[in-house]
Amino acid sequence: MQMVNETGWKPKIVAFCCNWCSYAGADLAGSGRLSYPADIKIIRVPCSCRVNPLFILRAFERGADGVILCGCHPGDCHYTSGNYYARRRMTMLFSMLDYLGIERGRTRVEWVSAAEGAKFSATMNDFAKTITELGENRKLGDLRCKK
Amino acid sequence: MQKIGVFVCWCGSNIAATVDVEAVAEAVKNEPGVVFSANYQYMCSAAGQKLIQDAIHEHHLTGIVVCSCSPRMHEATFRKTAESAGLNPYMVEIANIREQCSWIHKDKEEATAKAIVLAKAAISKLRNDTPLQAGTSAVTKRCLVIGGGIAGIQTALDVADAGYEVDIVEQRPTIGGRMAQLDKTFPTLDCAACILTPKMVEASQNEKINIISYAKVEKVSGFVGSFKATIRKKARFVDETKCTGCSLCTTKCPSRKGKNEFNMNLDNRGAIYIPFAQAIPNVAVIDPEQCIKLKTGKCGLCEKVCSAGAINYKQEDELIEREYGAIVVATGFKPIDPSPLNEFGYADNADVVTSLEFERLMNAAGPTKGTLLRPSDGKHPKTIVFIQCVGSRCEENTKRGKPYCSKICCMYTAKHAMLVREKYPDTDVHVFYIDVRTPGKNFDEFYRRAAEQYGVDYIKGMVGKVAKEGDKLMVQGSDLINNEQVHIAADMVVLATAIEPDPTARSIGTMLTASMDTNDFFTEAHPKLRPVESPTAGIFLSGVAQGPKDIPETVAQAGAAASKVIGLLAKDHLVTNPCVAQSNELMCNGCSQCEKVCPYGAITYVEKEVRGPGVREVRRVAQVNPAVCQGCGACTVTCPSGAMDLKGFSNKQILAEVDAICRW
Amino acid sequence: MIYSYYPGCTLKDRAKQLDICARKSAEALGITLQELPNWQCCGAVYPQVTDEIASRLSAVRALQSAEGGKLVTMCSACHHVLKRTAYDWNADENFRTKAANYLAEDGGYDGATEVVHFLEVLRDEVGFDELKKKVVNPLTGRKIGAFYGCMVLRPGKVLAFDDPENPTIIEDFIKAIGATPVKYPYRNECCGAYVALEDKGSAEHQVDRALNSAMDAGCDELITACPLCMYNLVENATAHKLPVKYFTELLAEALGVKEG
Amino acid sequence: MENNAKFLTETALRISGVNPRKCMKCGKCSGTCPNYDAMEYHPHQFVAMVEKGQIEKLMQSKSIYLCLSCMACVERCPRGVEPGKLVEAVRLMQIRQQDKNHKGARDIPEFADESVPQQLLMAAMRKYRK
Repeated sequence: MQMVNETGWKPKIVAFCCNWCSYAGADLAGSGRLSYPADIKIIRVPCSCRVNPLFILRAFERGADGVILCGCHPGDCHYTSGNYYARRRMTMLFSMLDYLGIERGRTRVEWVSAAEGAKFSATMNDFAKTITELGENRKLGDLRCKK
Repeated sequence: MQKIGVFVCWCGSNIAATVDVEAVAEAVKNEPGVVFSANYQYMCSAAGQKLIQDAIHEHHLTGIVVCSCSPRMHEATFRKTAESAGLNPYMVEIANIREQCSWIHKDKEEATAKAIVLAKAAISKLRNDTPLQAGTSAVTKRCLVIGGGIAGIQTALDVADAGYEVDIVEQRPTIGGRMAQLDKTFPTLDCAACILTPKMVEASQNEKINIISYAKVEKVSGFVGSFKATIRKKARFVDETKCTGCSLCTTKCPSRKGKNEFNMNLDNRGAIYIPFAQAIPNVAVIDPEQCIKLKTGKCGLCEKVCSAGAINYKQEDELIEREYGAIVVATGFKPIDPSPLNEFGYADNADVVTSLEFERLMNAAGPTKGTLLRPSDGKHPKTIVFIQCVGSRCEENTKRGKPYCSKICCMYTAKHAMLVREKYPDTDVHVFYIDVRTPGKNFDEFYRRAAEQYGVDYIKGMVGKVAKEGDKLMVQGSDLINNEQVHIAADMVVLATAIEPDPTARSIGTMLTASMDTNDFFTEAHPKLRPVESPTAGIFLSGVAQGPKDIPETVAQAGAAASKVIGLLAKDHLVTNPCVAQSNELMCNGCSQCEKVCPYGAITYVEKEVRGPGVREVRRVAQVNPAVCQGCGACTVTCPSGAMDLKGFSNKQILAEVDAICRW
Repeated sequence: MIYSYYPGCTLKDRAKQLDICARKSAEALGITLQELPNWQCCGAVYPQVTDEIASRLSAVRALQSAEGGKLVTMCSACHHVLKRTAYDWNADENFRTKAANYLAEDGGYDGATEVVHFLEVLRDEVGFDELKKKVVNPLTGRKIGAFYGCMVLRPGKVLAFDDPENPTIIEDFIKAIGATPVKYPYRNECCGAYVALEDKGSAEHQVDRALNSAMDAGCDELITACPLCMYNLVENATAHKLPVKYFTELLAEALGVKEG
Repeated sequence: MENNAKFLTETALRISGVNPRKCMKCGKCSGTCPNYDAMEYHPHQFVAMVEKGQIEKLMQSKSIYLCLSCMACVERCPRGVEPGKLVEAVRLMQIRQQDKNHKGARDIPEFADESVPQQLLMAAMRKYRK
């Protein structure tokens, strides 16, 4: 299954997943054979609070159409409070990105526990659908990087 | 330039059925740095690992990428493989092409394309990997137990049993804690002192256990394996080595105004006292607030009667500094003060008592010598009303009480009711309850026995008002089953008050950087899988400090905490996770932001000479203690100057992955 | 000290003593109570539902008229209505918006008026220790019980008058005027309130219980701040009778400014 | 729940601001109510019955005029449910209907004598009619 719009364009989506909850949730989605689009590629980070806003800016600069950050549920962070930091940072960043013309729908924070394989898959399907509907991201892209 | 080998696993048909593994191996062959690529049926098998090791030797590889299952499955395996072939184990990256690819996609072309991208991302990350060395730190083989109740005693006994030294620091003059104040224990009704005091004696006689009573932990620094604690042992004005515990002084002391804390202030004690007959250490202590000699300089009677010459009015606080490998928090609880809930009349009536006060009134060593007499006039109560859930299960963030269930009240109320009915069959006993919660071995049977065999009147409802009228307490409450309001003329009212963490818990938590919940209970590292450890390495939790518990649960947890301590102290060195934060001193501007976000207190600031191109000055810079850092990375993002980075997940590594995935 | 003063209807008629003695005592204590011009009835009961806007308007007008200063009340019911309305104005945006629309023509209200009961003035502004010094005729030996009733205490979060389950302000007042306060458990319970109009039996039940409780504890007399409590305690007592006075009457007596 | 009951429930919840789901069914409101014996439905039943949509029974009951509005149940509820507000809401829902005043100004003179304070009359008017 892949998301394709009428012109045959396929989105590029980066998912940052914390090692303890969401990455394990993705593994669980895999072992449960709960599919989601191949356009989503996961980057493993120790904690959602490791995700520097710069990483997300870089992704858009290099041609990503959507970025999603997944962490442990509030209160469940392996490092006690990392997801709270992430949540606050992303709130700031996303409003700035919105100001820069990158639609709110292109960025998202989700809490997925290690037990929520189904939620991981559903979240990714939904996010991919949103990005496909939004179409190609033309803002922030660095043309020099284009092949 | 690195020499990278890429190994694509088939995982039988798990990967190979959906991903063209040969195409993947082929596609990455020309990636910068890649000098070797191969595919094999089972990379994790002995043969597969040998294939990797041979390639490392043959092609002088500096790093490997394994395209296989989740790193959560076999990263450790392949790191060991690499290490045995002489490669740094942290020069291994895994591309997860099973859980994240072959298992969730059906179209082979699409899955193969994705697998190639994942492999390339891993290669890009590996190009930025640097060899990491896991550090080691020494372990001091001594344990500190804060709190000498049943939880602390049990943990200490179990740790000492394994051969390690344990210090118990207890704030009161004796160990024993709350359990020592109890009369009988549910559901077996054995006497608390009979089962506790032998344990106290055992602790005092154990060579490995050192009891530091009448003391508090004042400061803690260091980290797992090597904590340093400062303990203030308060002056008790009695030489512990000389006092024989004969208690002659306590009977002669003319001051009688001090409230007897052990009896919940229901009677008075002398200024020099031994909390109770089985106290450990069995040594007297002088309360400086009450002592006539210490306050006025006159008296000195205790010194005169002490044949051992143990009294020392000039004794001063003593500071003890000691190192520990592990710290156990066993700070216990206290009942809340029900005065603010004065619809129950506690503040105005001596005969409205808390359950712990009731324990003392029933106890043979209590103020009434075990005969149940009410405090106001010393008469036998003929009607007793018990009220459950006083200050428990209240709306959060209100003054009404605690939001949690205190867990032990249903059972001890059943116990009290049963004991009263057994000793004084002519006494009527009513219990107002919201729910009776009895999940525990033989607990519900116990409660039913109270109702069925002992005729305790259980009323489903709550009391709204307790008012003194003559020498009676008029109890007005609801009986929801009968749908009526009941009015009971009682002689005594017993409040099953909520329990809360000991007031010292919060400051101890702060001192240890151990996290606590909003109710000041210590938080466990994982609510299910690591229930006796604090998220802060080297700190362990025992007993009610972590949450309400009865005695069997407390003892079980105390033992579990001990086994974790033993597991730690059994090691000579701790291998530390090398994926920790590191500060670039040249870039650090000394702003302290990272220090504030670190949940472990791993970052400190030092004045240091910084040398670099064109720089040579003494500056305030951040320093990460790699033994304490857990590698979450919160500091790396907070750092405004980009000085802080996380080894193994560095900015460069993650950006390389982003670039590889997003390549136009 | 100058305060705006809201006496309320009952104090102009059935509870004149509550008002007169308050004014005289205030004068003796160097407090000026400036009666609000053209005040209207507070509404007597506070409507406990969110969509009753109009019935709270006269209270808002009183707050508006006090122009952001401290507004002193004497009657428990008026205090209750004004205090809760002032709280709503600041806490409930829906109420504020709608009420502001009604008041638009009479000028706005900025939410700054602070409603204080005269007892709070005595405790927090004058101070009971200072009050004690000004007593010329201490009521030594008199055993007096406080009847708080409901209105000044509950809900404690909004009224913030005293501990709703264990209030001490009137007892401290009684001490300050030289008498002996007697605590009894029913001092913060209901007098029967307006239900007396329809169900006299119910009011009698409440009053008898309260008086029984007070006498059992050893009270010789009671004081209150509420004309409705006064009415019920006096008119609906069947089993026992106790003299009941307004607190300001005893205050005036102690300060030596009471007529006759 | 039939439509009318549903509408009534929603109205009661909206105007009272009470959330009956917070109730843990301890019965402290009814344990504290000073006028319990006079009432057909008791404070805890108001909470339970509103939650179950049985408001019409409450509206027909004399109990809504017997609540003293003393707020003891509001103050003492451990869960912050505030049953007294619900009684007030149901009473208002009843008297706000056409011709449903419980008592009118006409009923007053026979009661009022010179001892009755204005406060009481005013309060009764507010409680008994719209």
